[in-house]
Amino acid sequence: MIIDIFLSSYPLFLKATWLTVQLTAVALMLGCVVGLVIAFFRISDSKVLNYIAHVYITVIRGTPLIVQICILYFGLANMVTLSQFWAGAIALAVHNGAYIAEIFRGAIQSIDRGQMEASRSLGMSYPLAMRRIILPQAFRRAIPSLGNQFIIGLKDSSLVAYVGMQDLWGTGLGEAASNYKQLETYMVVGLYYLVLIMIFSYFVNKLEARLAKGKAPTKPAKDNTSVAA
Amino acid sequence: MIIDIFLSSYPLFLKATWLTVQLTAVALMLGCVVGLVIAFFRISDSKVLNYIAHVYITVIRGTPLIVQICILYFGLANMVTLSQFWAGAIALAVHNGAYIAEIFRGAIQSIDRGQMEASRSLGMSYPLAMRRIILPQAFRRAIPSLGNQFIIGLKDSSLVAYVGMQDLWGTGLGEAASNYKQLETYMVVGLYYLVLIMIFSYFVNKLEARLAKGKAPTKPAKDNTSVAA
Amino acid sequence: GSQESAPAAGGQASGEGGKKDFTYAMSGVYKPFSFKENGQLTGFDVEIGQALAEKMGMNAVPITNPFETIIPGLDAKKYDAVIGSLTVTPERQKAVLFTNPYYRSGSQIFVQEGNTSIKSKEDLKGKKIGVVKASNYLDWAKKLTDEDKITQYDSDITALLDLPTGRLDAVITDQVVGLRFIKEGGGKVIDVGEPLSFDEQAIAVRLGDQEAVERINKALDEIVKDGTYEKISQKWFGRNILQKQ
Amino acid sequence: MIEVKQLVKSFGPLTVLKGVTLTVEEKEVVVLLGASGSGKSTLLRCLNFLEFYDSGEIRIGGQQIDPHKTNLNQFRAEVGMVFQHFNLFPHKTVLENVIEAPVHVKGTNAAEAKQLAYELLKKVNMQDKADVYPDMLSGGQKQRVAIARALAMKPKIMLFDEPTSALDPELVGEVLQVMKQLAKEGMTMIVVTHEMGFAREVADRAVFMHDGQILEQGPPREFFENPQHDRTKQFLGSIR
Amino acid sequence: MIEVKQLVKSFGPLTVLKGVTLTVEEKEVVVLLGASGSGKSTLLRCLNFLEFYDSGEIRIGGQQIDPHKTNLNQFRAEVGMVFQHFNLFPHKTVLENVIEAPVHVKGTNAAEAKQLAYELLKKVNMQDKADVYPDMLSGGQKQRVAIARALAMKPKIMLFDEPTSALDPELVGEVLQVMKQLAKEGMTMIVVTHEMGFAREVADRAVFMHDGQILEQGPPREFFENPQHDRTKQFLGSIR
Ligand SMILES: Nc1ncnc2c1ncn2[C@@H]1O[C@H](COP(=O)(O)OP(=O)(O)OP(=O)(O)O)[C@@H](O)[C@H]1O
Ligand SMILES: Nc1ncnc2c1ncn2[C@@H]1O[C@H](COP(=O)(O)OP(=O)(O)OP(=O)(O)O)[C@@H](O)[C@H]1O
Ligand SMILES: [Mg+2]
Ligand SMILES: [Mg+2]
Repeated sequence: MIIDIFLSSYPLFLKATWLTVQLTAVALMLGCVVGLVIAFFRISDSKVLNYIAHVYITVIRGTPLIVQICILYFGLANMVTLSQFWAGAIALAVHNGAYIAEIFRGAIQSIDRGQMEASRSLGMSYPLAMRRIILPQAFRRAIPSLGNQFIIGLKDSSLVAYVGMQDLWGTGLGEAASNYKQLETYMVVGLYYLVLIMIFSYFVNKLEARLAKGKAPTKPAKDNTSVAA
Repeated sequence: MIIDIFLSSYPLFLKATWLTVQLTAVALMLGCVVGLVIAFFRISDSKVLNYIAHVYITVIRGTPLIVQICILYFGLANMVTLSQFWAGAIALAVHNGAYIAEIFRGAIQSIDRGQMEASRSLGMSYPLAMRRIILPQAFRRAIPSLGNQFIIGLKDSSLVAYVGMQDLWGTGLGEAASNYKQLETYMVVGLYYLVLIMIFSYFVNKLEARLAKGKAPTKPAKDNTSVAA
Repeated sequence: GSQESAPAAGGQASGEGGKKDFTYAMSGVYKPFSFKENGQLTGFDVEIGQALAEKMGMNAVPITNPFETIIPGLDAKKYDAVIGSLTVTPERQKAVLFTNPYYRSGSQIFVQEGNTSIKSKEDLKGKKIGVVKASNYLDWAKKLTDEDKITQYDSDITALLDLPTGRLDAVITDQVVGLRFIKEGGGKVIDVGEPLSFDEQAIAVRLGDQEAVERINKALDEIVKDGTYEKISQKWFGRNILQKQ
Repeated sequence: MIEVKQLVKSFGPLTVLKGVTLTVEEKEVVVLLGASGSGKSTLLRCLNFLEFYDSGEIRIGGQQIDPHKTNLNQFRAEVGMVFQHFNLFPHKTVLENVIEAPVHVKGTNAAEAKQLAYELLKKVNMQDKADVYPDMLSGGQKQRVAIARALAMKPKIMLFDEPTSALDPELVGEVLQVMKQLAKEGMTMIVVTHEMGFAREVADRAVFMHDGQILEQGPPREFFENPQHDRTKQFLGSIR
Repeated sequence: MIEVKQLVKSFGPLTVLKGVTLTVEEKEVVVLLGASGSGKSTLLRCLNFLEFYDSGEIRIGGQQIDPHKTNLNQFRAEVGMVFQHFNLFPHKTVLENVIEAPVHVKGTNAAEAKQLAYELLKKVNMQDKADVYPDMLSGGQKQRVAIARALAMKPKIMLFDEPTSALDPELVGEVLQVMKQLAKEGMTMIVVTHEMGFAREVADRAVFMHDGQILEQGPPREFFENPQHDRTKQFLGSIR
């Protein structure tokens, strides 16, 4: 019975959930850094940086995550000694970075050009204007897409189980192989992910709502003297 | 060397590529059917159907694909005897269906209400109007998102390797495990996916371009006699 | 070091009491040799490793790694050794250094209960066989049926569970693993025919690490001699699995 | 031809039609006037059951229409409707727009439907554009095609909901011209419009709606020259 | 104050400024006129190096500005610019908009910057809205804040690019009022505008651009009453 498995396994799975959360959090934070850098590459005037970003995004978006994870897991090992956690986190960060880059690029480019011009005309340098004027607006605008990508990132983190990590899914696989109850165990694992994601969504929605409220109604009140034609 | 592995393994990998393509094609076709049905559930007036669609979409979008694949792989077996291919295809279809449903729903709802009203006022029944008037327009509008989802579906199909399928990734895992050249073998597999996806993208872009061309310039030429204020 | 998270391997890391870590890998989905019980990695392989570590004056750190990448993981220095029921094969001997065998077991055919068409390995021709990726059972399967009839899994247990679904006609795996599965009611499965072979399972270390082989062999001798091995084996199997049956 | 009795229609808490009674004779052309929000569109939409009314009754040709029993699709086909925003099918050519309903609703065979379509397109002076997609047309051209499309179902009555108010001023005339022609040929018509010229020249009767009710009606000349209610005067003052 | 000599600027194949020479004295108010596309905005944008010119030279206070050598950011800070679409920073309050550049470009300390900001907001009559976000303001209010923001850098010259043309007519006055006040206080200004009243009343000189060149200039009275070129006459005719 699912209930039995749930009750007998929850200390284990709670611990695994914590690992999944940590892993995802670290991976997504790194992913945001990577994404920001790549986004700047893409909007920069340098052809070389542009090209690097283009190739990076094309390759990451053009190959399955599990392949990327396995390549990075073994590829990184040739270069540096990394714990499993960090190998997994970096692989996920590299993957999410490509998607986050596109989100950031879209958000930055959606900010009215006038904002940069006004900043420059006030004597702000390009980096200063980016940091103080463009990025804060872009981040805010990116939040819905970013929230969505974070949910995807959380789910995708399950694949590190296949390089041996004892995250939620890795633990689920191990449990099922010892209790011989595949189906029920997997359903329990699914439930954990579902709850995690629903909690996360709840907070993203709240954040979005608060940001929307922080902003004023789209138009200022105006005296509209109706004109008869 | 990557080249050596590529040359020695390509008969094997071409066969696996073919399986991946078949699997993806079948899964996405089924996924479109599922997606269409669920999209109709979501826009229907029935609270029950609405609710079913909502739960379905929430659960699928709230749990990792690998968990879904494993659950369906063993869960379906309790109900019907399915070959591995079909178990994999159905699992992928169920997953993609939820995403495709949202794409279809968005596309259908983006069609101007006036289209349905005009159709009904001409005596067309709701299903007839859907079929002949709304859906053709919605499909066309859905093509970019659908193309994107198909690419995701192709990449995601790699996960059926973990229920034993000898698709591209399954074959890659097996090869690497016997030649002990993980990194190189995985890179070769990644290349196959990349090429597949680039080919597919090329055709989607072509299709989009053709549909865009098929449409007229957005505005008809009009005599604009400029009026001095 | 805890067994949950693999430390940066290599044995340099100092663990509890200033002792060096002895990090060794297994699939973790190979009951009763390696599996999870209440989250603790346990099983015969785990305890053998612990006994060896003690003799070597090291700190035992068992970790899990998918079976198909267990040898590359060793190469990539993610752990010092594989104590993961690796069968000694000529192919693998090119990739790793094996110690002396630490147990012997058989490769066994399993089928669904009530299956009357498969009585011996000769009946497997053209039948759908499930095995674990990169195992010597895969080599057996390749000999006994057509290549496109073979399904490769990450876990023997998963393969055994896919017997009743009808997707497989037979599974080849370790005798002990299958019998344990049957005993614990994993599914309506039976073993058929004689074992295909008697295999020697050994501990693997990286090529060139001769020193480690000697150190482990010495420790292995010691635990066999002082009865530790006997105790562990009796605990898990009710007999000594180092001896030829 | 059409009898509407005590029609009531609400959207949630908002009662939009508050007991509308109206009779339109065969071949009569009625112009429906009223301020924005007075319920003109809603009345038209009730007349071909794009909205279901809450109470009251509608009779067409003596036959009472019970929306839950009558085959509404067949009935809707007999009432042609022309919308403010044309609502042509953008994925179909002009010709395909016109033959769509005859072929797929009535089951007319394609050749016959096409012949009728060409006749109608000629009537609205759009025969040259039969194979063109709606996107290529001006607003006035679109509206004329929309009229042809409605006529293709051979309706007994035509409803027009502000057919010219989305058009650039210079394109209004060509649409009104087609509508005048139609009236002359004896089509029964109910037209919501603010085109006073059309109302005076073509309509048999002007009906003024206010706040979900018919406040006043009469022959256009009388109605425009001598409105009875203050509301009517005010309204006529504002649109003139 | 500002000397522009033979300024040439192209966008790809399109030469937008074809040798513009213009001198503006200290405290002078120059109104820049010209048809759409004549290069007015481009000239202003070159003047504070939002665009780099191709050839010619620009001197400010006698000093020649070489865009590749001079610290342009510091220089830009001395030339205030007000845009048609205000370009306020929407994520910052009115006060924060005004102190942003003094604090982060000049390094003025916050208290001092705030005090100056309040003074300037008072000057543009926006002191009540210091803690409000731009979204809450009308267009006229936004533009007045934008002027205060530019003034906060204590510029030596102010450039206005059609500061009132995105405003509802009833809001234009309040912005022009602020600009008049500024002119009266002796600010050097170049203003692109179609507000003839402002030009006549406030400007010391009107400059007419046509096709990337200065065609004609002079004191507003003379310029408006007695334009020399046909082009100028035609332009003045069209906007009056
Ligand atoms: N589907 C609907 N749901 C809710 N309210 C509606 C709906 N359709 C119309 N209404 C409301 O009913 C009232 C009457 O609308 P209707 O469109 O009939 O007015 P109208 O006389 O056609 O006005 P207009 O000249 O603006 O077209 C309005 O207040 C409108 O907001
Ligand atoms: N960044 C740019 N890239 C290419 N062309 C440009 C750019 N900026 C301006 N132009 C072109 O330069 C010409 C002059 O533009 P400018 O904005 O200076 O005209 P203007 O006199 O300010 O007109 P308006 O009254 O419409 O603002 C126009 O043809 C415009 O299209
Ligand atoms: Mg209406
Ligand atoms: Mg301009």
